[in-house]
Amino acid sequence: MVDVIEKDLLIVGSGLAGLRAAIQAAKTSTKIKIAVISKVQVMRSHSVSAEGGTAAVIFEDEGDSLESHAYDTIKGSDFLADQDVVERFVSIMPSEIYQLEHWGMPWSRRKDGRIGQRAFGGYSFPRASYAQDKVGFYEMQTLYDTCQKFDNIEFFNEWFVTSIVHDGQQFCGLTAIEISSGTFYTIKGKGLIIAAGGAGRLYSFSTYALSSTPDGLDLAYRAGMALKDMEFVQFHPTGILPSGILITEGARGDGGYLINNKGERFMKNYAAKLMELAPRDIVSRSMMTEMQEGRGFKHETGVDCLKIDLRHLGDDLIKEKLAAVREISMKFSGVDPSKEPLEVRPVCHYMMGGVHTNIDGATEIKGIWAAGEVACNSTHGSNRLGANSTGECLVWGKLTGEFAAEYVLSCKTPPFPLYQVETEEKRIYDGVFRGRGDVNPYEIKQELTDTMNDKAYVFRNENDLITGLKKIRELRELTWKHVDDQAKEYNTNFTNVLELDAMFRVTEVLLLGAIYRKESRGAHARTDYPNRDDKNFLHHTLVYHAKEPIIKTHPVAITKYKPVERKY
Amino acid sequence: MRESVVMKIHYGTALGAVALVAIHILFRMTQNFADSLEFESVIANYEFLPYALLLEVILVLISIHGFNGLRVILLELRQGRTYEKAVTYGCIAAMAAVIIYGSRTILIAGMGIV
Amino acid sequence: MEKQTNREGIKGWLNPTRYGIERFAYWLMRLTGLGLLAYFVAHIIETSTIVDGKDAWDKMLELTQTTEGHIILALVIGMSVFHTVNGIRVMLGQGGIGVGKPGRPDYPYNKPASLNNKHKLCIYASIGLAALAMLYGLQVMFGV
Amino acid sequence: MAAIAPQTLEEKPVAVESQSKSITLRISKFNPKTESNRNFVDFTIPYKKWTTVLDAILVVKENFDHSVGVRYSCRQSSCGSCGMKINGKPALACYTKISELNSNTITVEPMDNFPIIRDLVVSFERMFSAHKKLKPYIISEDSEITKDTKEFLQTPEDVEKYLQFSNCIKCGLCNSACPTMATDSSFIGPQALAQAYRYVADNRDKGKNDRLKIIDDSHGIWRCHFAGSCSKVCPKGVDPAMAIQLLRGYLLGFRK
Ligand SMILES: Cc1cc2nc3c(=O)[nH]c(=O)nc-3n(C[C@H](O)[C@H](O)[C@H](O)COP(=O)(O)OP(=O)(O)OC[C@H]3O[C@@H](n4cnc5c(N)ncnc54)[C@H](O)[C@@H]3O)c2cc1C
Ligand code: HEM
Ligand code: SF4
Ligand code: F3S
Ligand code: FES
Repeated sequence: MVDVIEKDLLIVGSGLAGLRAAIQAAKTSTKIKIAVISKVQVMRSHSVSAEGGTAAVIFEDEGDSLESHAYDTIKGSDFLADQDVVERFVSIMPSEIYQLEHWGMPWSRRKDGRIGQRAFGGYSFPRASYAQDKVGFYEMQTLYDTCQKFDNIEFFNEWFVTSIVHDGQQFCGLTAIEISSGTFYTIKGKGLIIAAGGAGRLYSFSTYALSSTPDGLDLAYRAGMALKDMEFVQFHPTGILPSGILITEGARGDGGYLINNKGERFMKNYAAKLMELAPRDIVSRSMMTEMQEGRGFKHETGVDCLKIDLRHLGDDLIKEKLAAVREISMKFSGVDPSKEPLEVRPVCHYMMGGVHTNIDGATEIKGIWAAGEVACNSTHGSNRLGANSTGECLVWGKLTGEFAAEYVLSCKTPPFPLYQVETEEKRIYDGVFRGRGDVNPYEIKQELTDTMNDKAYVFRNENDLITGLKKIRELRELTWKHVDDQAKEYNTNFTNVLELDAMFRVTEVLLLGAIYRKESRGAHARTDYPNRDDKNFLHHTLVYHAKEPIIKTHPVAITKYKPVERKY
Repeated sequence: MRESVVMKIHYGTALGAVALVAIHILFRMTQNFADSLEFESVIANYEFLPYALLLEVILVLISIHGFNGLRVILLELRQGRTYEKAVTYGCIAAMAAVIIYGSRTILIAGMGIV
Repeated sequence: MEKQTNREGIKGWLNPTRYGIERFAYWLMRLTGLGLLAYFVAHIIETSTIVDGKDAWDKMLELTQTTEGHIILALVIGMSVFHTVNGIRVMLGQGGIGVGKPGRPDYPYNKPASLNNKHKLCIYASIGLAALAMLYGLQVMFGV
Repeated sequence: MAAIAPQTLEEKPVAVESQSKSITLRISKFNPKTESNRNFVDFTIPYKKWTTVLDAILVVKENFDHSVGVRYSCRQSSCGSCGMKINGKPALACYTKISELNSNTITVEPMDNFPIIRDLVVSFERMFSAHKKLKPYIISEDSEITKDTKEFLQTPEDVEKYLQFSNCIKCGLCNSACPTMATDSSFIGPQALAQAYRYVADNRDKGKNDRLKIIDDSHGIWRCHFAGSCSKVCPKGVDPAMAIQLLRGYLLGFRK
């Protein structure tokens, strides 16, 4: 017997997208019962690590415009963004900034009391609204605290969702493990919003929280939804060594320099106009090139790196606007940024791809929406601009929250396909929990993420990608499916192995997409196909789950901006 | 009673006590220590009305303050409706008992009955 | 039960110095408060013997005016001085006075404004004054 | 799990000066559902100057004992997951470097004053519900925006009045250090009280009286005795002790 819970709207994930959706749904109707289910506690989601800013046009009186935000985003995306989606995005953003503000967000302020904005990569106007350099954290706090207003939002903290139940057309519920007790539950619901975040822990050098594994993506994938554009992984130029913790782009936005071992600001050779503030794909590639051509430094651990120099900004500005950068570098690397440059290198930072949705955030299954980093509604195309992702979480959190709430109020529930719960129970308990084997799953995970680092990083080529794919499949064949810890209570060994299970499927999708896309576009840089190929690849890739994953394509929506060559 | 009122009383009695105990001690210091404890001088003190009144006020203030302090500590030590009720009423009772017992001394000694 | 809730319980009182002087002051404040209360009750009982006449009073004096009695009295003096001086500090602090001004904390965050030198100084002063008062009291009681 | 930075194909790691320093890590193990006693298990862990206590625990979890119960997420002191007692004092494991501890033995235990779920993992239910009880959100008629809403102007000075308290990551270290929490199961606790002040100090908020009413309770703000331990252990400089006293200033009439 499986314990059953019944709610109206289920939201998987309590990051920015999940919380924003919960509030909007709760506002839409106090009658619906909302469950926010997350494998971490509230305020522990990866979103709290977002640092630099949230982009929105709020200074139209000072020369900014929605048009400019839209074009910057589309150009940044290397023209793979759906332009109708981007237009909607930029037009809703300003009100989201004000809404957060009215809910208590501690935006940093200008002297005149208006919300402060800083420069960010790829923008033609400094439009990243900021709150020191802990934007994501403060946004999370504002949303979480605002959720406390609503009695119809219930948090299921530390519940690990294992599968989505639907009857082929329409959503019916979820299965999940309450981690603290180890109990397996069926959660019935009418509507679902997947807001399970990114999956940057596919790489071992990563800015992401350790909980950012692809199980959210995998939920949708296994349930038959397509993963879109997964080959596009953003590498942020400045991950600090040795931990990989992010040094925000705000550090360059506020005037920091990138330097090579000759002491040069080498970006002048790659993006003469925007210099350090070129989009991330370009800066990261430039950095890799500098290092490969021998102009890098060696970090103590033996890896190559470059430096970001903030000394000229002065201690005061650093303390005021880059408090977290200062804390991170002093604490985790022992360097005071006002005294010494920081050693950094490109680091896995964002997944442009995700669960395929339309402009409303709806997936291919009725009653299921996806929002936030886990979703791919194609705001970012092949390369996201900094400060656009928190915004995307807010806008589609809000939209899906509203759509889902309205749907839930009027929809009819189909009969619950109970057999799926039994199948799922078998899959995770007989297939994983009670499995036998002697391979250490954590070693396998390390090998898998190292392989991704090696074979599918900033620069890619067919050979590496295929070797990588082989390696991943080999690892999967090893008898890793077993869990040493047989306790019920707080068994994270179990959930870690479930996460690893998801990693195999999602890395496969990622690599297949990367092999398929024989061009260089945005963050996907193939040394064997160095140019963008609009004739053959100006479309999205979709991958569906099957014994052999199925690749399909999906057109890019173009409204008025014709693809041109990107120059910065 | 709202807790803020109780605690304002707690602080108020403390402040009152500071002032009055200071006077009490100053009085004692007008004599040398051993002499001050002589039966006659003590009785004389009690019979001096303003001083007896002072003692009475100190007695009340400190009892309130001290037993409320005890209540606070006990309240923080364990919780539960009955326990907390018992603590509150227990402390009030103890406070009353000490005040009554102390007042008896002041009254009897002050009246010169001894 | 305690094991389930994992509360530190009274054990927390046993180790007063690990969180700095402010915690130590909290601990002393409690102990002196309780000590004073105990003394106060005893004192009421003690003085009540006067009601029973001179003999009873003298007998009580005989019992209490001993070396131990004087040491206890000295302790009481110390306790009341500490409790009073620190009590005034605590009252001001709890009213929000002298606890610092909110402001941006800079890493490393090891100097919270509320645990400032004014308060630390006050605590040291209360302890110092208590010690002095005790010495003075001892001198009065034992001195020539 | 000090992430290993990736190598590009041409690069070969240079021999890293071998720092073969190691410590003994003592992990408290206890599953209250199935065991009656806590016991410690010792592991010898090599470390580098940047190795954090969380790194060390994860080395154990990944290589020696998969069953270690430990909560973590961001590994950069922003999410508040990894609070535990390290060598007797509450601290964030990801924010404590082994090299800072100056000790050959590092003992990690679950935080005091929170019920143990397993090993180092404790339950936060009470803290979260105390937080909710104090209405930690802007209370004001126009907190929901309309089409024409522009920003509510706030000067940098206005922000400064509450920003510090906004840094709370809900790690619970303060609650585990507070002496009242140690005995009083109903005390609201420094975390929630500080957040009540955070909203009271925000000039967008009008809920001061609501919140003052809630905290003026026999297990409310008065059970704080300004012991300061909360501020001492707070990893984010929130200074709950200050927030609480300032808040109490309103109740005592020292502040308006
Ligand atoms: C270091 C860093 C800095 C960044 N800075 C910026 C910035 O300055 N500006 C910007 O715009 N963007 C920034 N980003 C990107 C942005 O932070 C993220 O894209 C965004 O926070 C994602 O939010 P989310 O709500 O989609 O997901 P997350 O916050 O990742 O939340 C995912 C949620 O899903 C839950 N979950 C996942 N799987 C399961 C499961 N199986 N069962 C139950 N629950 C599950 C998790 O527990 C979690 O609650 C940054 C990213 C990083 C890594
Ligand atoms: C005359 C000066 C005194 C002052 C200024 C004073 C002040 C205070 C203050 C401010 C507190 C509250 C402490 C807190 O909330 O943490 C307190 C507590 C207490 N006081 Fe006094 N007090 C005085 C005298 C006394 C006396 C004479 C007694 C004994 C009868 C006493 C017994 C207590 C007790 C038992 C407590 C509770 C302890 C605690 O909460 O820490 N006090 N005092
Ligand atoms: S106030 Fe500080 S110690 Fe307490 S929960 Fe918040 S961040 Fe943690
Ligand atoms: S430690 Fe506790 S007693 Fe008050 S000042 Fe902090 S809440
Ligand atoms: S893991 Fe997030 S605070 Fe330590």
